[in-house]
Amino acid sequence: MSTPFELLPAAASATSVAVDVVVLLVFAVIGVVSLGVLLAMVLFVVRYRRRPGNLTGRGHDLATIRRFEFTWCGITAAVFLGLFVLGALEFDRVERVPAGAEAVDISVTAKRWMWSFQHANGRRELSRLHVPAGRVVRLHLTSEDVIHSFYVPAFRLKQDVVPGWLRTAWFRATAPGTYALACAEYCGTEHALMRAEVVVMEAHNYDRWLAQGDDGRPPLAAAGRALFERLDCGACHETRLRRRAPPLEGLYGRAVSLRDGSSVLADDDYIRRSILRPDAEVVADYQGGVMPTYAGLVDDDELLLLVAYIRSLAHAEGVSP
Amino acid sequence: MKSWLTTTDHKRIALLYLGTMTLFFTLGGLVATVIRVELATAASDLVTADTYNRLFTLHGVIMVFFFLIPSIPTFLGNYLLPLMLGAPDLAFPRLNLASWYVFVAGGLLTLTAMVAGGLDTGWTFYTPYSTTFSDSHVILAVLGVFLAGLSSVFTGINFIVTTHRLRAPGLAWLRLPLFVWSLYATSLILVLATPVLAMTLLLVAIERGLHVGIFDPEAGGSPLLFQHFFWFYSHPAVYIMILPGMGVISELVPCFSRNRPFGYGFVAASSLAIAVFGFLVWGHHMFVAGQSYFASVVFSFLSFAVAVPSGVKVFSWLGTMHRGSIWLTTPMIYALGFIALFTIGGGTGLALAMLAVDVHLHDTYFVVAHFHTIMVGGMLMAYLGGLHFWWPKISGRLYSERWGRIAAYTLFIGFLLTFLPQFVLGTQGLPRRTASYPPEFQFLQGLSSAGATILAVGYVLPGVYLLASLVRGRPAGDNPWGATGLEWCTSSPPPPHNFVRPPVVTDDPYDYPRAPQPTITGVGDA
Amino acid sequence: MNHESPAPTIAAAFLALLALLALTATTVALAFLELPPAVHVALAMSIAAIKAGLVVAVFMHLMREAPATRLVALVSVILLSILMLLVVVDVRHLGGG
Amino acid sequence: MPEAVREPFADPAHQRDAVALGMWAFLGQEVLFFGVLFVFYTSLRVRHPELFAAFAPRLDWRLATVMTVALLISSFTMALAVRFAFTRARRSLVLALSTTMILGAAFLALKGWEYAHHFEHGETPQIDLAGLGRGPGLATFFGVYFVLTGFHALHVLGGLGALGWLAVAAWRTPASDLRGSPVMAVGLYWHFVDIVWLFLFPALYLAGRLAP
Ligand code: HEA
Ligand code: HEA
Ligand code: HEC
Ligand code: CUA
Ligand SMILES: [Cu+2]
Repeated sequence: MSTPFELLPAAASATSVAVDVVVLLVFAVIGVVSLGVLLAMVLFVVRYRRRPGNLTGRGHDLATIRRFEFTWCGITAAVFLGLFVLGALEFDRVERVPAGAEAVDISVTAKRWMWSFQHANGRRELSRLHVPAGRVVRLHLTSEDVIHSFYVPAFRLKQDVVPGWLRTAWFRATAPGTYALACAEYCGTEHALMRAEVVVMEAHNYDRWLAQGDDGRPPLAAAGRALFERLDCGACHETRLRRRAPPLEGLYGRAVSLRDGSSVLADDDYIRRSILRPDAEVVADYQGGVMPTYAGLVDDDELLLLVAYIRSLAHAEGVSP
Repeated sequence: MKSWLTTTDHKRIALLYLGTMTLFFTLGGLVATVIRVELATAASDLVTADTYNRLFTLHGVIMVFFFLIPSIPTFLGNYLLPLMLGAPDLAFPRLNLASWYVFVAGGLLTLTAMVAGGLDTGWTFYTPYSTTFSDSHVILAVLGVFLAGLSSVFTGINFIVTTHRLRAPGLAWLRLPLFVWSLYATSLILVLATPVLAMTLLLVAIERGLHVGIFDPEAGGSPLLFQHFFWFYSHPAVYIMILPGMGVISELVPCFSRNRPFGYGFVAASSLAIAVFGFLVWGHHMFVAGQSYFASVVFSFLSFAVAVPSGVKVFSWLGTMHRGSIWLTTPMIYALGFIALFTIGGGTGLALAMLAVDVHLHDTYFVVAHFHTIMVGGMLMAYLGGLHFWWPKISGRLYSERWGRIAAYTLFIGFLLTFLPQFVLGTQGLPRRTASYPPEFQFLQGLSSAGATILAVGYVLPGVYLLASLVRGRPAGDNPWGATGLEWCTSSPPPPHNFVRPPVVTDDPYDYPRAPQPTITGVGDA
Repeated sequence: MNHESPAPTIAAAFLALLALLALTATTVALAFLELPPAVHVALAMSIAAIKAGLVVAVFMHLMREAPATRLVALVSVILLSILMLLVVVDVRHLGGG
Repeated sequence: MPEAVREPFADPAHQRDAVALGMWAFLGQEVLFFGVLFVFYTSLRVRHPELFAAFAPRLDWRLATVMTVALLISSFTMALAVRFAFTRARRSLVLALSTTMILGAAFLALKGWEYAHHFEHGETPQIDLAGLGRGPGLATFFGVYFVLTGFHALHVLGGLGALGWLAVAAWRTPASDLRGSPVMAVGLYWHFVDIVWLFLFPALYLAGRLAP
């Protein structure tokens, strides 16, 4: 039994120490303010206790009241603004997924009531996730049924997994070890048991683990490519046919201009949407109604493969626009 | 009996509400007790996980929709609003009675759902779990909550019209008691937020019953849209729950400090500001749900904005005590408890409103502790404080002051023991809504369960000595506390049309230095 | 006793009706023009809003009601706009809502 | 409606004023009640414009235009009814109320006919629960359509009930006892329901032409 006095679980990701500083800071602010209020009350109760000679209050004049109220509003507003900025800045670091190519991509599928993971080389695992220390791990999360939430307290990381959407999250684990992964969004009977382990290994160990567990399954991107070919997406998206459909090389992570004048970021979810509902967001200079919808033809897992393949083209060479 | 069930007298309707809500609170509390017993051990050994899910849902739904939201408005508000305004009744007395019936009908529907096998969606009814996956009685329960909402809307409309149109001659807006201001702000939220929940719940029922794809992602719908709708109501709803409590405290503190409120205008305006800004922050429940980054930042910022007027209230209460003549009676002890716990609860709300912090704390016990600190520690204290303050007016009797204090201190200690450990549990990363948990959290959970036992005792006590006072209590007199306000100018309990002669107001409120001295003797430290 | 009617005179009501019918014809006619979709939506919704405004001002005599009454009506519309705005912004940004 | 002034009020003008405020507060909540539906509609339209382009043309804009006209005229006669109630013109009041009811009933009849037509053509909102990866489609569009128009139709139905009650009461009451407030309250409600339709009409029926 760990001691109850350890307020925060051991910090094990690149962002968690900074988050802890913010957490402890705001706790300190709350503590100071609450103690202040408590002390003031005790003090007043003692000092201004009702007793013979002090049977009515003596009040304050309006000018004093106004001055103090405004000062107080100013002080709280300033403190609040500071807290807001701190939280928002740190949030930016936690949320913004690094786009670098050297990241380890892992697809995560949540279903009642287990987590399954798929590594870039196709290795799958259930309820236990192996990751390298020191490298950016990018998670691509889908759910097959209800909303779940990917929560690793030690990484101070939480991301809801919403069915029908493809979410991304990231972390960079700092120290090897085993950390708890819990489902934080209520999802039914065994929500409490929807736990898993994140095993952080030294990077070289991870590489070895990954290679050794290679059970002959094709890597994700390769499987995606095979699927891409089987579905004959290339009929339109082949580079030389570019006039019919936009090239998919270099697409991932880039801003795409749409026909209606707006632009979107080509993230996981955008690619997913483009496959399922191509006519909802039509790329500028192309026609709607050309690409057929693949809803019903590909399931969640296959979508992850296609997305993985298109992601692998993010830095593809030799494609002139 | 029949005269009670067909009464249009706001005072009797208020007591009907009091009775109904006490029943609901007892039920919700008993369920909480089972929850705490279950959580005393790490395994789910007392009840199965499925039952546990039904229990916390029942607890949340009953406590929120059938107890805390209607608590102060429909009981103290109903009873006191016309009295404080010098009016013979609410503007629409029959509507008032109708809203009680609708409320009871809603409660019965929800209870039917519970008896028929329960509801396991959590009080938040998140889709697609509630629409597609849950095999419990969602439709019945949702319709019950819908009716409770309808009843809220009726009450809100009644209060708004009454406050606008039935003030006694001379009772200008800036002479209104602060409790009336807070009720007015509450009513605005009741009327304008509740319909959003009502429609959303109907959509859930339609989606579930008729298989129309509204929030279903498979059919092009969006679960996040449901969350937007739900919280558009439910965040303002937390101010429905707290504003009337703040109003009560704003009555108690001046009375027992024998001082004018420090910054009457600021306190009144802060009620309105909370009501208005409260509508703009709902997305702080969705920081990790996948709402857009931009929306999260905006909602976080606005959540801090809404805390400024809450701070004004706390400051003003302290200012009122300063240079006062503080009389530590039972209601005042509750008021002090409220101020302390509201500050802690509100402050932890700010922690949750900080984006990066919420990523870690969202949906953990920290959130559970945050809202119980405000709702149980804050609002229930305010409710009990108000109940004790106006009990002599309502019943015409005095209760035992000694037992009153014992109960108040018991509650305070029980509360701290129950919910402070939960802050730590959440910070350590224990998700909420779990029947079982890893053994390393056992110690703090056990502490919390132990505290809940003390808390339960604290709640039973007032039930006993208040009832006893009805039989054995000394007559209270018209104005035992020597308080200002029109409700103290009539007899205890007030006659059927409240005032023998319609009152005319000529003074500012809370003229405590010149108020009559209390008629109670042997109470407090005078 | 006060029997003063808040309702519009017959003539005023009739004029309003004519205007409403004319606007209905306009909005239907406009729907057939070749215009960018955004313009279409803006036109159709503005016309609907004008029609609603007419009904509120004439048939529902809102302008003759007390300030508090007008305020309640206004606040509800503002709140709805806020809900609409923030949800749509969220949807546009991430396909979230 | 024949009763004298209700208890807490001093005089009829005071009461009328209070009823107006109460009714507007109620309508304020109705704005948000229907508002949810419009936000739902907008959110879907933004994410899936193609659904509206594809399926809105299946709605009959001619019929809807006729229904719009019927409702507009009924609003006109309702406004007259309120006037007659306050001037205590009993016969005209009953006549105006009945005309309003007939127009409202006509609207509902057309709506029912339209619904029947859609159901005949399999244009129903039910999604196929068994199908995997169903995706948004016809059912999604008709889901919005039926939910929005359905809630509106229910409100019209409620309005008809209230109007009927008013008409019967007016019929039975001597002219000198007529009170304006209840008619005014129902009138406000009726106009509001009319306004909802004024938005539904372009949003659903003309959307097929408005969408890209
Ligand atoms: C009565 C009920 C009530 C009240 C009043 C509040 C008030 C506040 N709440 Fe709370 N909240 C709930 C009930 C309530 N809440 C519930 C039920 C939930 C969970 C729902 C669920 O998921 O089931 C919740 C959840 C919740 C969350 C989401 C957490 C999550 O799920 O991740 C957040 C995040 O921002 C939040 C924030 C706030 C804030 C900023 C306030 C502010 O209004 C508080 C302002 C008050 C103060 C700050 C104290 C007084 C101020 C001073 C003395 C000034 C000086 C102070 C400082 C400098 C610190 N609340
Ligand atoms: C107004 C709201 C309110 C109130 C008053 C309470 C009161 C209490 N709540 Fe509750 N609670 C919620 C609102 C409230 N709660 C909500 C909204 C949730 C979230 C639900 C969800 O996740 O969906 C929640 C969830 C919740 C949980 C988390 C469950 C989980 O996430 O797994 C816990 C756990 O400790 C808990 C405990 C308690 C306790 C110990 C009390 C105590 O204060 C209760 C004390 C009262 C009594 C013990 C009854 C008093 C007894 C009598 C009057 C006489 C009875 C007679 C005898 C015993 C002889 N509550
Ligand atoms: C019949 C031709 C056709 C086929 C087959 C086709 N597409 Fe497309 N695709 C298009 C066209 C045209 C567009 C651009 C218009 C649009 O966005 O809808 C497009 C757009 C896309 C986009 C968005 C590209 C961008 O630049 O934003 C993605 C991603 C995509 N397709 C993936 C696929 C995948 C995966 C498949 C196979 C499973 C596929 N497409 C099959 C024609 C096709
Ligand atoms: Cu999955 Cu909780
Ligand atoms: Cu909130």
